Amino acid sequence: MPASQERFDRRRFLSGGARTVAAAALGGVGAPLLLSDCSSAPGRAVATPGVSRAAPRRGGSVKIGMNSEIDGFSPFSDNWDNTGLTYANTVYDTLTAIAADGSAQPYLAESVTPNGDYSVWTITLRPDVFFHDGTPLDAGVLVANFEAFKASPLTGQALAPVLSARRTGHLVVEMVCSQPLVPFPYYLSTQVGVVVAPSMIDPPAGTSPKPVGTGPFVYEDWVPNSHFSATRNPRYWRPGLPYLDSVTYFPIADDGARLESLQSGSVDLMISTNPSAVTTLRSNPAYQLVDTIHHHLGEPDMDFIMLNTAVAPTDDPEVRLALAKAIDYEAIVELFGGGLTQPSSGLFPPGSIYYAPSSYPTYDLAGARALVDKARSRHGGAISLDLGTIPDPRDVQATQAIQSMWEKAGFSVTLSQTDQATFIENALEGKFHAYTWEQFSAPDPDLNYPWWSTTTVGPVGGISLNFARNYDPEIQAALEEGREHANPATRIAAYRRVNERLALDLPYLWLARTIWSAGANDSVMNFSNPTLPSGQPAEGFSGGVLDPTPIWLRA
Amino acid sequence: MSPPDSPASDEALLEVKDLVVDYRTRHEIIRAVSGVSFSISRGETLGLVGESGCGKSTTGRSVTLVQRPTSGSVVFAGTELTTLAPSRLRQERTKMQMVFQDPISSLNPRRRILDIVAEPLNIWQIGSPEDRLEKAAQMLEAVGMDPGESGHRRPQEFSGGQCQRISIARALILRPLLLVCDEPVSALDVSVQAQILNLLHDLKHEYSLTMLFIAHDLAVVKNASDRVAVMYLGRICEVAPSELLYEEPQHPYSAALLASIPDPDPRSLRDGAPLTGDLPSPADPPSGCRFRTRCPHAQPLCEQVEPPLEEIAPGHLVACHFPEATRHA
Amino acid sequence: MLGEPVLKYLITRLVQLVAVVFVISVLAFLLVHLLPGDPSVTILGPFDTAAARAEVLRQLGLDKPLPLQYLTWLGNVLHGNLGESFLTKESVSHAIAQAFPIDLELVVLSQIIAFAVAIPLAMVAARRPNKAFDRLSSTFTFGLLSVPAFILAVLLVLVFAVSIHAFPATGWTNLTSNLGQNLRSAILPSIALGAGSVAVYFRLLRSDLISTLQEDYITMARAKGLPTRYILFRHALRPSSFSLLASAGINIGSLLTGAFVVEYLFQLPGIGYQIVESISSRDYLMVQGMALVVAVAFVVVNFAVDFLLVLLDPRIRRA
Amino acid sequence: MPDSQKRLGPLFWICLGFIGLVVFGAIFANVLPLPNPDAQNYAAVNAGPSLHHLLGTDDLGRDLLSRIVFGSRVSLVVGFGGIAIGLAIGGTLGLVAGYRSGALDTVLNAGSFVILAFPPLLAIIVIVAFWGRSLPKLTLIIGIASIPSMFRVIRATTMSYANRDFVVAARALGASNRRIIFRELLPNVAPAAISFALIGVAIIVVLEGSLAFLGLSVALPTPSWGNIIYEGASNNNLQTNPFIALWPALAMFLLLTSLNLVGDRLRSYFDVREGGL
Amino acid sequence: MRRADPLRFAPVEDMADPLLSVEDLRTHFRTPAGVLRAVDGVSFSLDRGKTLGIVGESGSGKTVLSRSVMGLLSQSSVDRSGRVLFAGHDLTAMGPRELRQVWGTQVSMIFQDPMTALNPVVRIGRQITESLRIRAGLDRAAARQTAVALLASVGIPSPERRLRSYPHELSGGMRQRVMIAIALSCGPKLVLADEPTTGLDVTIQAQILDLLSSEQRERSMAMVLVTHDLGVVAGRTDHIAVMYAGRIVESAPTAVVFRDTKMPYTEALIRSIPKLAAPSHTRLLAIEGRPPSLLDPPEGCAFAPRCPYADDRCHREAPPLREASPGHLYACWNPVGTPAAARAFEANRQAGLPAAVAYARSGVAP
Repeated sequence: MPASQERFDRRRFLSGGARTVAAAALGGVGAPLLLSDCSSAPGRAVATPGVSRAAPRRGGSVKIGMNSEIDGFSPFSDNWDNTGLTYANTVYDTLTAIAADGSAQPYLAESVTPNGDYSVWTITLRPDVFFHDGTPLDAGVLVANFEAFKASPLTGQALAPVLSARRTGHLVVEMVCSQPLVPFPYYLSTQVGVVVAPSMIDPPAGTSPKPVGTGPFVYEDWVPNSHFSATRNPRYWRPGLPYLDSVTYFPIADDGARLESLQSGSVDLMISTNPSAVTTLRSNPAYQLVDTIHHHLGEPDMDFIMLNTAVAPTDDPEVRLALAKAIDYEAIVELFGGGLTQPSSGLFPPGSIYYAPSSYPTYDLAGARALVDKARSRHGGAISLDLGTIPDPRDVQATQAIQSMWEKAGFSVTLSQTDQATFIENALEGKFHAYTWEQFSAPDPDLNYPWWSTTTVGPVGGISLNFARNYDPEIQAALEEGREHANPATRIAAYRRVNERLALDLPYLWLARTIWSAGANDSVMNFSNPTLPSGQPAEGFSGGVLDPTPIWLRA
Repeated sequence: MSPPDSPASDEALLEVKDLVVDYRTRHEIIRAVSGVSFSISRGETLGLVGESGCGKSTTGRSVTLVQRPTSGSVVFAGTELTTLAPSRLRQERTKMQMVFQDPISSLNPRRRILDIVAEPLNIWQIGSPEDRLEKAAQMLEAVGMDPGESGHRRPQEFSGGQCQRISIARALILRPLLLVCDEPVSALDVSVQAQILNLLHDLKHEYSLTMLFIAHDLAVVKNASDRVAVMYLGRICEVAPSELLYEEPQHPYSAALLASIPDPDPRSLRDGAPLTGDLPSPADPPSGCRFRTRCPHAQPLCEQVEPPLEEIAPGHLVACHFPEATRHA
Repeated sequence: MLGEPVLKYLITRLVQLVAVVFVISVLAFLLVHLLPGDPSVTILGPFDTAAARAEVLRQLGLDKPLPLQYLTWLGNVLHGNLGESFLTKESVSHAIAQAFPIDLELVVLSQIIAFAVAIPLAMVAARRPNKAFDRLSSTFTFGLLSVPAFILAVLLVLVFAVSIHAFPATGWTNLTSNLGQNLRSAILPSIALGAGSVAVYFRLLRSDLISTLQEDYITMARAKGLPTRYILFRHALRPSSFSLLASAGINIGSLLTGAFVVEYLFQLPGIGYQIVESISSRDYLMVQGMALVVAVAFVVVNFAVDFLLVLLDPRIRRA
Repeated sequence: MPDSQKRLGPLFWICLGFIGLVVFGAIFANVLPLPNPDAQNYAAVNAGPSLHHLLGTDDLGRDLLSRIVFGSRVSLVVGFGGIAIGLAIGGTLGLVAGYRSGALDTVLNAGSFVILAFPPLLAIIVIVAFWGRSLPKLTLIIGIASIPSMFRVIRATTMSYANRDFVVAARALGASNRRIIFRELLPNVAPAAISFALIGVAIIVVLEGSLAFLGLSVALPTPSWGNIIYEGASNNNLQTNPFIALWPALAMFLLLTSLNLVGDRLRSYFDVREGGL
Repeated sequence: MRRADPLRFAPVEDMADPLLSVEDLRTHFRTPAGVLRAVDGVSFSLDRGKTLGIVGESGSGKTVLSRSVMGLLSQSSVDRSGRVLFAGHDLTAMGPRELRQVWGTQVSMIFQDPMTALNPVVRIGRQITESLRIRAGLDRAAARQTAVALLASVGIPSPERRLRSYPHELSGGMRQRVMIAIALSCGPKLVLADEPTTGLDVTIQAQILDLLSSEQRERSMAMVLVTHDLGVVAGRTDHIAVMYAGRIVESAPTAVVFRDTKMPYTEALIRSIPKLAAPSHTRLLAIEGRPPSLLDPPEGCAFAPRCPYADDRCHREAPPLREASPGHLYACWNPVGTPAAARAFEANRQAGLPAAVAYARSGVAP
């Protein structure tokens, strides 16, 4: 499972959890209109922001404000969040990419084909592709990459269902899985789908490897927390691309500062999860804005409260139900989502092929109070719990509101703020009652398998990838079904079942989906309009990941 | 040979021998006092005179061990002070008190003067608190202050002379045997100076005090003392009964000091050239006789041999190769 | 010009200061290791398993006893090797070389700005203490003190970057690459960083100046018929600046790490920013290296201040 | 009684009145007719000043006046409490070091240097990680952090008195060191210490805000001036509702200015050197 | 700001006498406690090349007088009235810019404590040359040369080297010499020396006073020597003015002051000094009490509360300055040696007045 965990940054920290790569829907199922996917500013319905039909202009340089910084460029040892994947889109290529219809399509690979039961996958590489250092891309390199992924403590876990890779031709590699792995092509669109040059695979100890990939730009300079810049790859295998001479990324952790950087001209393009970016830029004709309010390919990022089902009092299903009923979801969306979106009742937004109404509770203060009153006797009086977050002002504000709501229902709630490392460790080891969390963005639901599976539940004190420690065999069965069955209808039914079980188990209290936005000044063209080598459109901006390949600057 | 009104006996109350005091600054050691010996009999007042920087104040402080001497002995009323344990020393110190030059700085500006005077009694827990204040009031009265009117005020509301009276009262409240007066009048106006000198004179009799009277003004010292020791650059260069010293100074330095005193009577202009030049640095004193660099009579011998302090007449000691008497002879 | 005693004094100071650095390195080492959690958490993220964690710790050498780890680190440091970041694999000394010039420039500029505001205000205020101008400047500097850096930074950006585009809102241009851009990127953060110091410096200098102006040598200078401005600058300022300088020296420590807020808001990858980031990710070697740099910088600056005081106040040379 | 001819002036009393008002509010916040500072009213979010909410509401619809009055508790306790700790420990050490000098002084001085040179954020983060973030703990941490600067100021002031004749006189009278330090030196050092401490209170009140920025201040939703200002400066609030940050900053500014003025006046009132000509 | 026109001063030889004429000078400080009358109607004049000694205890207003004459008291809380005519120019009517043209070049000042009056952090050299450069307009080299010559003339050995010294590197006597050099640097016609030897040892005091006298003679400067020590002014002044409580109470040619003392205060000053010639333990004549508060001076003669010769009138009515002989003024109802004084003393002694008792104890009788 190619996943990457978000690195510390104060502001975007809701998630201590995992973030999977570029969102997409299951291949071949549903073909949502890409263009209607993105909300557009009122009055500018004709011209879609981030998409340009005009003839591109070569040259120029773009400054992009990112929301976080990466640990490094190694796909094997570094955790990549949306910034890492954006950087990867800059210097590397992935074997597959998500098309505008949500399917995973070959990208650096010429083809990715399964055997009959989807347990063996054959990857054929494109000919005449060279890394930035001149090394040719071939099957040997791909196998070496795979072995590095498997050997790494970081990505080895994610690739657990894939057993081995074998070179079967100059450009052909065969991958063998332990079980049918239907969504395998989606995996290849994420961090583990990145192919790097042999020189990076076994770098001498103690050096931060400089990225050498096949991507559209060549690494130029990286100063952590300052900037990363790359210049046009003149030998890029996609003819005519990219358009820009160079691109420079600036990690700007503070949402406000990032927005101000765009407004003051310090950057040309920036991304954000803060609704204020949307509300500020939407009405201003000097800026272009792309956001994911209506995006529904794959699974979106969710903002939620994660409850620990293994410790008192949140191990009590009635307590969890009371907590869920006590939250005024409308108010939360209004206060913290800028009123841009709707409350969620589950993993998938309306419009997604996986969406179905669930029995997730609605706001019902009286009901919550009744449950609390009932539960009190079992808990020996007052039910007190701690609501934890990281010191991010939005989260802190949100937790204050939720605390107030829960206390109205009769809970006694303390708030705690913990720094990043401790926060994750506590989540892993089950040392929490309720944590604010942001997670689950994935092109295919299967990529979230480890977070929900019973196989990853560990004891309190031990490590558990299923942070909420929600042990539900029905979910496990549905996850296996979704992984092994190729029939879209079966898969849809399986994941709807997962969603419904989560609404009953209540390990997660859904607050709202995360809204990503990309704002740019009016000279940056085409920043949400990637294409596939076949020429068909790829999925536009989602999950905070940009692709610099199609971007060009207006004169 | 003591003046008629001095009840001095031959018994020495204080005996100082080979007193050496070094000051350690950040990067050098300055020998402020360099082997000084003298004794004071009970009831006697010894005047210690010299220019600033000659070590006279340091000597005064070392005698009471407020400043620890580097070496030498200080025997007070038969007790060797330099080897005493700190607690014993604190006890012993109560029998010897000091009056300082700067009347303002020697009083804590934040305390009422009645408390300041009663402080020694408080330290030693003598009597009840009421008794202490009563005694302090009496002491203030004894030094010519009105305790009722001024006892509750703070030092800055008083003139220098009054402050000096207060500090004398504080010094005497424990009935010490020895009073070390470190330039007690040099910061005062002449009219007040006279008040304090008269007061000290009166108190000396009233309390049968023995005094070490340190000053740079020869006329003042003469007025106050039975015997005078002249110090120069950390050493004593002449000791004599006051009258004798003024009539027949033997050391050229004593003579020069006398000649420098401005006389308020314009008709009697003194002869004798005042000294030229400055005091050499005590960190690096001249070889031989320390005074030779400024001495009008210096000879080659003075550069090589340091003259010892020798008795040239009964009670008259001089450290000079060529004292006045021999030169005129 | 400086005598041997002064050199001796300065050398003694230097030895003391080196000892201070050593103690700080021990403390920093202990403290950062005391923190719950370890780097494996951030390295592995959610893919943490007991075995993977042990493996990561072994790779990083964190499975060894603490004293051994410290000695290894110290040995490396003495050989000029500060180690490398657990996360980015970047060498710590390289990270410091990138980050430190930023702080250096920020601190220097902020102090110049603070001095540039505080000194003239104090000089005018001290001439007529407790009169209108004095009161006004006192109030003004307290106003600066009451506006925390995080709000001042935002206000500055809104006014000078967003509204009038005079300065960039974020980012840093290196001094060596473009001086003009560098100053443009440094000026707003420096103001935000230096504003708080103004009140302290103003007060110190004002009260010292007031007492200096009552000194006889100022009356003497007036009696010579020297112009007022000349007297203020040539006679009054220097003897009044000692506690100001000493306090500025002491201030360095908190400025270097206190710059965190400013660096965060302006996205300047300085020491303050890096140290907080590294603490959060338990990047021990990075934290230790940065703490060491802060301590060394503090020590060097205070040594320089001592030296400056020796130059400014000839009396120290003898005392 | 200090010089009765000196006057404190009306401004002094105005400022003292303001300080008194703040302290009164902090002590009696519970019984004052104020809305609950934590009560959220989503119908009146970011409301401007009105009769209902004299200073308006914040982004969760909480009454700002009430939050500021309750928030003053934290700021005052941290500010004065922290300085009191710094003064008690740093001041005592400073007195001893300034009086005795020598090896003890060298060690204490080096110790203060170590604390000053140590990256404060690292220390605070570690301590908070271990200890949690209650108000008393926060006060203690800040108090400890203020020890070195208190120590240095008091030490320097003490040294300027330690060699005066009245100290020598006390020694000559046989006073113990403890007595000299507390009876002779302390009353003289106190005014400078108090004046410096007032600035220290100001700095700490602001510092508490910076700690809120790092999430290291008192646990929310307990208001403090620092975290109200911080909330007012984050989440775009400065542009949507500047009052959130404005009011507490104004309160802080007025308190600091008042403390400063009161401190200055008191010092010159009690200053023995300024007594007449 | 208005630029002052350059003031014109004739060369000192051509200046008409008197060089300095102070007329009814009053200097009052407004303090929170009330008006402090530090100088309360002082008049005197001084011819060129002459020396006037002003003697008084601390608090008598003598230091304020010298600074007030120069116009150095610029605080807004100071009220000054009367006239100070220097070479025909009224200094009290001048603004700061004009005064600066007078200071240093026409009138200069020597301060009491050279340790505090020399800037501790500025080299001696610059402290001398700055006025030469700024006021006399010399260039760097010329100023330096002049400074060396000045230092040599005030008796400082190796003046070249001393220019690079800081004040603390010099002894007290050397510092006072430097201060004299500074005061003399721009060739003033009048020097106001405020207690120039108070902090110095007797041996050095004599040197400095001699130096001042010789410099004064050579440059035919006028000098005002302010001191509390009659001994200092006795041999070195032409005229003495005794101040008490902000006023001049006796003023006469030096010899006359000592020979024909009129004012009991002057007498007390002279006789309170210990005499070398007198035997040890001679009881001194002490003036009881302390000077009156200048905030609230007594109604009659300010000295009356301490005066052994005071009678009712003295307490009621302030005596005017009267002339005893040409140039000898005094302010007393019962001058020393008159029968009135003797009568009053006897009455006071019998009434047990401390002042009279103290006089009696020290064997003084009118």
